[in-house]
Amino acid sequence: QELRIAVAANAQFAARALVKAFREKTDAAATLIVSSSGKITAQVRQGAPFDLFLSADMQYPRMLSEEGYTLDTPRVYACGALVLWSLKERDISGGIGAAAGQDIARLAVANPKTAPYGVAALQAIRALRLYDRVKDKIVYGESISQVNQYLLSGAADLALTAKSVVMAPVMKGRGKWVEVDSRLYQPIDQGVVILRHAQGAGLEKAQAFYRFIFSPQGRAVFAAYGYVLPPLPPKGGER
Amino acid sequence: MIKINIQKRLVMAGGEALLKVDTEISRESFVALYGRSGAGKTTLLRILAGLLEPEKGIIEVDGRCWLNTDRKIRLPVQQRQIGFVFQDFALFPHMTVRENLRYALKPEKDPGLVSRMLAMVDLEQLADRKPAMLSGGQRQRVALIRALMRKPGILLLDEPFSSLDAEMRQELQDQISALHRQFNLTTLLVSHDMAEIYRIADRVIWLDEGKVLRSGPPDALFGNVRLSSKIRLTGKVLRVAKSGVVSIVEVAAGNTVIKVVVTAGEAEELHPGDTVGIFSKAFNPVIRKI
Amino acid sequence: MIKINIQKRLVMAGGEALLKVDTEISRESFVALYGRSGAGKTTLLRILAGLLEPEKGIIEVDGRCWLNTDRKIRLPVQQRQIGFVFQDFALFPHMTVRENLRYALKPEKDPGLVSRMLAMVDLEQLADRKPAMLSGGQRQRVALIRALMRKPGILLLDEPFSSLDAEMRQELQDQISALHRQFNLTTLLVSHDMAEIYRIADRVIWLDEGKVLRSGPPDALFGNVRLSSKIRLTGKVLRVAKSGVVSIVEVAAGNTVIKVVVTAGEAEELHPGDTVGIFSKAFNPVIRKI
Amino acid sequence: MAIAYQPLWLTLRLAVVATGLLLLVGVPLAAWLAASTSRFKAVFEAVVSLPLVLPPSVLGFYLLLAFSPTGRFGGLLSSLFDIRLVFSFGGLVLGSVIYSLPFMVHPVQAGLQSVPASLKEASYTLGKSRLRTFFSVLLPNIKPALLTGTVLSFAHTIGEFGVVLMIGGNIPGKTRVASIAVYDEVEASNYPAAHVYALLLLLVSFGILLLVYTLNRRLFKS
Amino acid sequence: MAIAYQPLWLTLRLAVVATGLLLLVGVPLAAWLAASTSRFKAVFEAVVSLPLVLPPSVLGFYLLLAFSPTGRFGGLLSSLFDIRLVFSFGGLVLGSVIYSLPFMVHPVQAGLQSVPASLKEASYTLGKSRLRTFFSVLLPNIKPALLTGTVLSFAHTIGEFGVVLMIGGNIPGKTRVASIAVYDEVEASNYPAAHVYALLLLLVSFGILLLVYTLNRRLFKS
Ligand SMILES: Nc1ncnc2c1ncn2[C@@H]1O[C@H](COP(=O)(O)OP(=O)(O)OP(=O)(O)O)[C@@H](O)[C@H]1O
Ligand SMILES: Nc1ncnc2c1ncn2[C@@H]1O[C@H](COP(=O)(O)OP(=O)(O)OP(=O)(O)O)[C@@H](O)[C@H]1O
Ligand code: MOO
Ligand SMILES: [Mg+2]
Ligand SMILES: [Mg+2]
Repeated sequence: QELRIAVAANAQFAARALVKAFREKTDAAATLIVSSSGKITAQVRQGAPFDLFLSADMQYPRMLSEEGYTLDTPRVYACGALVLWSLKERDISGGIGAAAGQDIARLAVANPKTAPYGVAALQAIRALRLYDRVKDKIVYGESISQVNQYLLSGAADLALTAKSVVMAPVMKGRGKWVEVDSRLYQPIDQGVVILRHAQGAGLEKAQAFYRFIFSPQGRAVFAAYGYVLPPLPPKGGER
Repeated sequence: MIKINIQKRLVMAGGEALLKVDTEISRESFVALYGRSGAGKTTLLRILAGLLEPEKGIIEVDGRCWLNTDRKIRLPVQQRQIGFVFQDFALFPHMTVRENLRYALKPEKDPGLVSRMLAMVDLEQLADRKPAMLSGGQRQRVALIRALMRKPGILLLDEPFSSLDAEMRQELQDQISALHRQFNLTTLLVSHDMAEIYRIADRVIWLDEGKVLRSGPPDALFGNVRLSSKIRLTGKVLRVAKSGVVSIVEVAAGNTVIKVVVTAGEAEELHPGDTVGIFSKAFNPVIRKI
Repeated sequence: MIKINIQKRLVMAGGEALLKVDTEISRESFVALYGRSGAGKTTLLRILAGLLEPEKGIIEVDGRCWLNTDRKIRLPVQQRQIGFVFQDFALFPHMTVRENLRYALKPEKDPGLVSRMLAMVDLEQLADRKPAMLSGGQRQRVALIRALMRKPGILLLDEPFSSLDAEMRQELQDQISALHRQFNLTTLLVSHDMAEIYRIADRVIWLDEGKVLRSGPPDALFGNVRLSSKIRLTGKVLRVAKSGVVSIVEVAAGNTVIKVVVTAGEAEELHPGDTVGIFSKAFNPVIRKI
Repeated sequence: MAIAYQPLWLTLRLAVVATGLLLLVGVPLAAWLAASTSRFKAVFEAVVSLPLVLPPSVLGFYLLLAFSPTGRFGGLLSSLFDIRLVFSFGGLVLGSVIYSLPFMVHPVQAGLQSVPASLKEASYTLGKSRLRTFFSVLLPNIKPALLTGTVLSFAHTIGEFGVVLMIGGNIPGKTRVASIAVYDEVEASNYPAAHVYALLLLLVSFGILLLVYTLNRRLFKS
Repeated sequence: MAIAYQPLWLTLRLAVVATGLLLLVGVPLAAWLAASTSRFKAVFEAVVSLPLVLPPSVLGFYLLLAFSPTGRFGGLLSSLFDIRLVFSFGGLVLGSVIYSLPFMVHPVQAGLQSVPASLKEASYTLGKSRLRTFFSVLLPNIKPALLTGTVLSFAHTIGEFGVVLMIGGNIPGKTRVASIAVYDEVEASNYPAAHVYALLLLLVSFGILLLVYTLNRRLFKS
């Protein structure tokens, strides 16, 4: 049976590249199941047949691990970076402050309740003391993907999204973006865990993929998608 | 033998009233239910068929209990072996005439019956039509033969001839009479037409406001004096016209208007709308076929 | 004056046939449409009302063109100022009797009319009932007065008396006659009942297989002679019974059964079901109120 | 656990307005379809059902494209009337109406097709116009079908969230309806709050539906 | 751009099976409701509509809890019959049936209520059982309502994705239906693929609906 990897929406582009590279290297196939971290968590609790979970944060995998649905404790595989994105030609070099401008009617942000990138985005806005000036322009997307849809459809003028999105091949050349100063928000640590469902041969495959994530080749993929890489543990992540 | 003893509350034109019928109908008799509109004829038929339940009552057919409200017995409609012709025909709109008939057929019965019945009422050409495409009288005929398809023991007919022309009406009356005898049916017919009742029924139950007013053979009931060469007509006064010293009274009696010469004194007592009897002492009728 | 000249293809019981009517009806006349079931009576009425369009035809009423298929003129039903009583009554099931009547009322008309009409047909007590709770005859009466509510110029009646008992039937016939005169109506009545036609119509159009077979005044058409102090009844032979050297013939005429003594030779020609006329030469009727 | 009641109010408002509009739009459309003898009738009937076969959020996505001020339709509206359909209550209403249209049209059409023609004809002979006949005779005679259409539309608008989520932007007090609020709590694994919201939504809806059905029986009986 | 046809097949299979089951379950339920004179009828009617008022994925969440082998119902099924309803095709079917139930029950009930009582009575007097009468007389006379119920259920099952996503788990070849596939492409901002899927879904559904409506007209005419 194929390896089933549940992945949070923002990491799907990097994960796809990872699966491709993994297949080229080991000839082992893996299936991605893209969903929100919240849904995946709910499903895993009810016995979803997923082997590996690449979450958008540390909170969900930690919960699962505490409740005994995982084989180990979560480990950070990448740290997300926040970017400000615009389709139109406009000056956004000044960062989020551009959202306060007259020409901006709508700023799309992920819902902090359901998406870690939303939490980070609001932290940044607040840190810049912009909240009161832009709060009436904010529209909330259920996930990073919906934030992207708001921007790409023209419904929103600006969006705060994940850097991994704008680095994805499908987004090449679509508008312009600037990185949000990473000091304005808490790092978006994204964790991975092997789930209890992985057993026997499945477990071996899951472990192989897990190792691949932390291999130099795997790390290079995440780097290419704009993630900040966590420091390698002293013993190289072998388990 | 059918024993009926039922009670049901009805709201009649004249306020609430009780439909209360206690009567016996002998097997193989042809009974007409007669009475004013709203007297309870349809209701009685529906109770017999099991489509309506009386508040209280017993129905026994050939010793078998069909209904006993006290003992909470109620034989389902399906097992009563009846044929019912509804006042509104109740043909199945999604089936053709033939399908309506075939549906009524018992599985074991011969399918040729459908064609024979269709031929009997002169509807072969319309066999593949839906009821919506039929005239009123055609629908009535279909409803009639559909009720006969199962050769029921008791046939309940709710004004089955009301939309038929005289000729067709007579033809069907004869056919029902024949079938009634042929299949040893017990037939109950709701009808407003005295002549019709006279022709085919051997007993009349005259309902009025839910009660049996009178019952018996038609000629006894309709109170005709059977005296040869004597005539007694009832009718309504249409007009009273002075004509010299006498007056001419026009009376509508059945299908005829009769003019009667009366004296001025007699005329004063007569007004349009009065119901009158016309008698004749010296009447020498001549009969001629037309 | 109503001029009708229409053609419409119908599928009759005997195969396809053409409904082809070319006739004139004078204003304020009372015309009966007579004919076998399926002859096209309802269809003709519906064409007049504008509910059905003939393939080809012209209808002109008082010089105004209601229909001209060549010139593609077709006056909407609503503007034809007609009253129509449907064979299936077509009462609005969601409205009470009173609401059905009120709906028909023109806005400017006096609302007292509803009560007066209800009283006329003896239905005041049932005014607040839904049609489903009425007997067949009660429904028919509601349909009839509903059609009269608008005091239409032309009244189209499709067997409006078929489910009524003799008494109610006669009463309503009289009332319609009266209304017909009072409001200068032109009335077209579909009926199977010769006696009924004789009583209230002054002209008959006899349809057969879609064609006008005959038309004219009822007595000419049905061959009645009106002579004062002379009686001529039409009726049906019920029974012919030998009684010694003579035979007694029972004839159903209207609501009466008459017995006539005939000779053995005469009796041979008479069979049950025959339509006969009864004449009297020496008839000295006595009239008495009852 | 703080429960915000605002989304609930918003939902009820949305459901009432959308159902009202659906009655206004769907009933005439159903009447037209029921009466139509056009050769293309089947095509129109199929088109009415189409909004259903797209997943709500995908439909929402396309509506977003259409309504967005940079889109054609949205641009036109925005420049001509200064109406913005995205991220506004108006947009939610329009989106819900489009998505729930088949729930109103189909039952009502089926109901109209079952009314005996003679009732309509009788009304015409009584001099009543087509419009008057439609309202006074046809509609009252398809009460069960109208009720079905109304209940389905109403309930569906309450529960619908894919379209609403997409074109609404989840703005508190403006476009965050109850369905989105429950969804958010489930997504956030905040199950106790989700349970409370869901229960509230169920209770309120159940109350309304019960009222509707009970009233309906009463009215029917009299 | 590789288009996987498997989700489309899966969707059609799901829609056909669910609609079939809905006919089996919904029509008798509708018949019972139409005939019932129970005082609690309004309560049952309201309950039937309730699945609608919860957002699909929230309903899906509760179904997930109910169906899961650790839940009561799911545990019973799993221990007694070894049936697993979560993350399986069977679960999708059951979820869709529950969610689409009102779309079948309500129109059919409304249809049955409009059939004149005399038709049923006539069939009884012809000696036909209630069951025979129901199938031979009542059902054929509510064809428009049955069609409405079938089309709404079918289309809704095709487009439904909230429940299916939640209890199905989006597993390729097993529970990834077309609606989820389109949704995934939209989520991945892979719009060209989304357009193709959406168009395909629309075309196939349109084709099926058109066929249904055209056949319906044919059958009606004859
Ligand atoms: N909608 C229709 N389409 C085609 N033919 C029809 C339609 N309705 C009735 N017919 C046929 O037209 C003929 C005339 O029907 P119509 O209803 O006018 O008869 P009628 O004279 O009123 O009969 P009845 O006295 O039985 O009511 C009948 O043979 C009938 O089968
Ligand atoms: N469902 C009902 N519930 C209560 N009363 C009813 C119902 N149906 C009819 N009635 C009333 O019961 C009385 C008898 O009705 P029924 O139908 O038996 O009369 P009928 O003798 O058949 O008259 P007709 O000759 O007019 O058909 C009428 O006054 C009618 O108003
Ligand atoms: O990757 Mo997410 O769903 O935006 O948390
Ligand atoms: Mg009756
Ligand atoms: Mg007729």
